[in-house]
Amino acid sequence: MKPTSINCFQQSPINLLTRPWKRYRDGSLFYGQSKTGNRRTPITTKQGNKTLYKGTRSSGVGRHTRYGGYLINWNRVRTFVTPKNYNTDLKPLVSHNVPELKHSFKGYSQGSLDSQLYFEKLKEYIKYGKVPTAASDVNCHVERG
Amino acid sequence: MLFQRGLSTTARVSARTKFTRPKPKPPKRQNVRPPTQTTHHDNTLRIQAPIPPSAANIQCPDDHPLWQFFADKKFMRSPEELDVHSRPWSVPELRRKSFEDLHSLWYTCLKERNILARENHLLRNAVGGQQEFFEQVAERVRTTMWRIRHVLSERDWAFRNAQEAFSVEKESFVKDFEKEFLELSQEQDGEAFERLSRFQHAIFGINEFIDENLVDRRFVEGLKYVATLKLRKFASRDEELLNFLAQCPDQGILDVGEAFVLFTSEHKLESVKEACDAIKELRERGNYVPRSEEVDTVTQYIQRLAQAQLESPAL
Amino acid sequence: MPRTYPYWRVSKFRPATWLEGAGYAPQVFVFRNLESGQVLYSQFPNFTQQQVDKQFQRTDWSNRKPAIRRDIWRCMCVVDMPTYESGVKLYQNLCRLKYLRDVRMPQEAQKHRKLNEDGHIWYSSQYRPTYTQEAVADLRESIAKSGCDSDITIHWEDAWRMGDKSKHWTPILPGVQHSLMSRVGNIAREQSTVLRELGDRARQEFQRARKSNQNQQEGHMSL
Amino acid sequence: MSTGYSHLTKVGARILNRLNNPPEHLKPFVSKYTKRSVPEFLRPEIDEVDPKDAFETEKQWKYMPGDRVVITRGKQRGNICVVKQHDRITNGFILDENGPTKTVPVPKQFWLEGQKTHMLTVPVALKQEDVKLVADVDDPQNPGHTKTVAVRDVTFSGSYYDPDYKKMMPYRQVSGETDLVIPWPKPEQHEDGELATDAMVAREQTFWVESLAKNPIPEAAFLTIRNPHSKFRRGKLTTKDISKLVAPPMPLSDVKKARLAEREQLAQIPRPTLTEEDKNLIGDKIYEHLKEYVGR
Repeated sequence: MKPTSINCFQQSPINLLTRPWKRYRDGSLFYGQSKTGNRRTPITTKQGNKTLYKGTRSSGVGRHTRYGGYLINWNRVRTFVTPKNYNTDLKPLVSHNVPELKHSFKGYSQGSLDSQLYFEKLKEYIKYGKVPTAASDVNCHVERG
Repeated sequence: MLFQRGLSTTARVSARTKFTRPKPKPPKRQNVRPPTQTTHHDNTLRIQAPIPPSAANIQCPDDHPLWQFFADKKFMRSPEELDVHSRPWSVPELRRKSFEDLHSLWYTCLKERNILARENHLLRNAVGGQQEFFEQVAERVRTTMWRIRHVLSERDWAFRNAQEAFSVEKESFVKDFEKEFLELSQEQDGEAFERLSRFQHAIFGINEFIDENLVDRRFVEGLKYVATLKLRKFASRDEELLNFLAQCPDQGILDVGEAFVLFTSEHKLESVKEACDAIKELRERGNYVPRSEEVDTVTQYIQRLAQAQLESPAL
Repeated sequence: MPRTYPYWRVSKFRPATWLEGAGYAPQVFVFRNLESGQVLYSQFPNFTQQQVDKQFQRTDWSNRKPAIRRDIWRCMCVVDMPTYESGVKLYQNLCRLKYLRDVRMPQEAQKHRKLNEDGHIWYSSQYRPTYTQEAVADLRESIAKSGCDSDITIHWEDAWRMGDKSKHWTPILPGVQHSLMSRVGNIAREQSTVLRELGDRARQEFQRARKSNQNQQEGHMSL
Repeated sequence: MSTGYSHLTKVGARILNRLNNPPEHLKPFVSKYTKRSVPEFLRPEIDEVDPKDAFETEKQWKYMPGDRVVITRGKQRGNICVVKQHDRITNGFILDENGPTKTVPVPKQFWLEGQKTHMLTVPVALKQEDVKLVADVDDPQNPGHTKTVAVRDVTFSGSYYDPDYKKMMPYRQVSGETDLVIPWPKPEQHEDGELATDAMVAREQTFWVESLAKNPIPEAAFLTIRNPHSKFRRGKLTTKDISKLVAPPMPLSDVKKARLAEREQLAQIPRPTLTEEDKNLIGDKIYEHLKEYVGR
């Protein structure tokens, strides 16, 4: 054991603030557990030098031709379809001041997938048309599914 | 022979020396072509310092598409500006939204996650922070996204289950509707026919907009059924129609041509009567559509009807 | 008159008369490499391996001879000159300056460059921004020294790259017009169309200018 | 400093997970080491809990922010404080200024605004066992007045919709006295956030079950709704697949046919049944044999 190693086991405010063996290269103090990090993890696609090709175990979006070209198969290219009538009023989250709606499926053994429930809803629709249910009220917190 | 072979002395003898007379200068050529290349680079060129690009030349428009990756056109939001209280959409709330709404919502979520991912990346790499507040918001947005997919999948399964079970339930379902439909009085005709239109769309897929329809076996069945139902509805109010209904085989319309005439007539007593007269005429002439040609015939009818509507949109 | 020429016809230096006869406009094209930032001058809206060989004579690890892949080259600017002779001269000037930088006076060129901590030209990955910036400076220098200052238009791909106009351009070359290439469709695949349109327009303008010149001269003669 | 793209990938997550979840016998050592290496201003006073043991529901927490509690252990024993917030890492309660605090040195880069010295006083979280709920209950001795009591423990039963919390909450009762219900404190109110959908829009109904003939979802959307190559869908065989995979029964060879025919013939031969006479005969025979054997 080195004579300075005893510092590891001493706990004093000054000691905690200045731990000379734990510094970044630019001199600023380090407060983590390990400065080098874990070096035994597999490398990612972003690491390594230019010869590293890790791939994603997926084939590309087309095929190579004999003459060094590449033919793109547009069916395999990722496309994002824009909605036809973009409703911009809907935002990604809901206000926490609105109670979280719950559906109860009492009497329907298969829950939301129950066919009797489906017929029930269909009958209601045929009879009344597009009439909003109770949950259109903001304070409603539970309704039939 | 001498010159063909050549001798060792020939070259020496024929070589011109300073004592031989020089050849006369060739005459000056008259048809000299002027040079085509006349320019030359300047000799005063000096190496200059490079000119750095200047961002002042560019004006970024406010509607630049890349602004969609920024929130409020900020480099990065501070944790106080982030939305920490809101919760993800719950599944029951999403169940009440149409496909288009869900699609829009999914797209909005995707855009928001792009913004958050950009900010998170900058936090890790440009600022050097290890906090997770952007990730936490992104995780909640992701929750909304998987729930949207869950709801759509669930909607599809529910539809399939119901479709499977409907073969058993069909008779009672249709009978219930029939009873309610026929019970409605004359004053409630408007509502009754609205119900009928929803019903035919729900069960037989007959759309009110003519050109959106896809004609198949079920459509043809629906046509016949709806025509019969219409006839029965009005037969209770008129002797003549009652007689006509009684004459029909099996108390209903079985020929698709007749059904189409009745189906397209207006929801009024006179129109139905006219339609019945037309049907009688058809019968007298012996016009019947064989069962094997029903689908094709109806497709032609629909196409003709759509064409007529296109040509006279005002009517 | 054919608009595009086979590879071998545009692979060597062409004088003014040839360019005029072949239907080109009095233009000089500057291409930049997207990967390395290197720049290539050309008399034609395209370029060939021969031009690369000629303009990159001293290559090393920091100034590699670039590949002529079409996807990594983008037209940086097009210079419209008043006459074919001045166009050819501008091209010669540009090539000469490149030669000076690379072969004759590399030390002097190095003086102006931004270096990294190891004393090499500053780079990020393979990109060295100084090459493009030098090309802009060279363009200005060669136009200034070529002695013709009016009726010159530079079509820039990006307003950003020309640098501060009031500081670097107007004091030295007040007669030069600057304009922007159309941004729409200016991608690797469509670029040739954009350049061809520019060329067509320049040629028509040149012909119009010459016609009016001739008319004027005839007027003088008749007077 | 920079992490590159490592926050986007799951590479190495398994190994990191192993580091974060050491085996049972190494846990004391690891926690000791962690404690020692974390500077004091970052270190919680009470032990961190496993994420799977972290409290989630109100029933587990028992006391919500806004509740008054009395401290039952330590120097501040007897102080009545208000719960300020839950400490999710340690399952502890952070109390107001009457609660326990500690003064720790903080390096300059972590200083708050207006801080002048390295030493900073921070509140310390308390365990659930070390606090008791304080409530105002009706005083049976002077009716019409209330008295403040500390509750030994609380139990829960039933549930009701709480408009303040906007959800179903259990009734909180004094342990042993089920009719003494202590109401939950009012939570802090916040404005709607930036990403929050408007309440009316969120609750607007735009979908109705409309048809049994047409699928409500367009065909092209299914590739993104479900993964057709999902590993949970893989390996499930339909009857059609099975019929393709199973070999058809082979035709029988002549020998086998003959054997089967013979077996059938044999099966058709009537089996003799034992009559009484036969049984007697057998009985006699055995008796004779035994007699001979036993007699010898």
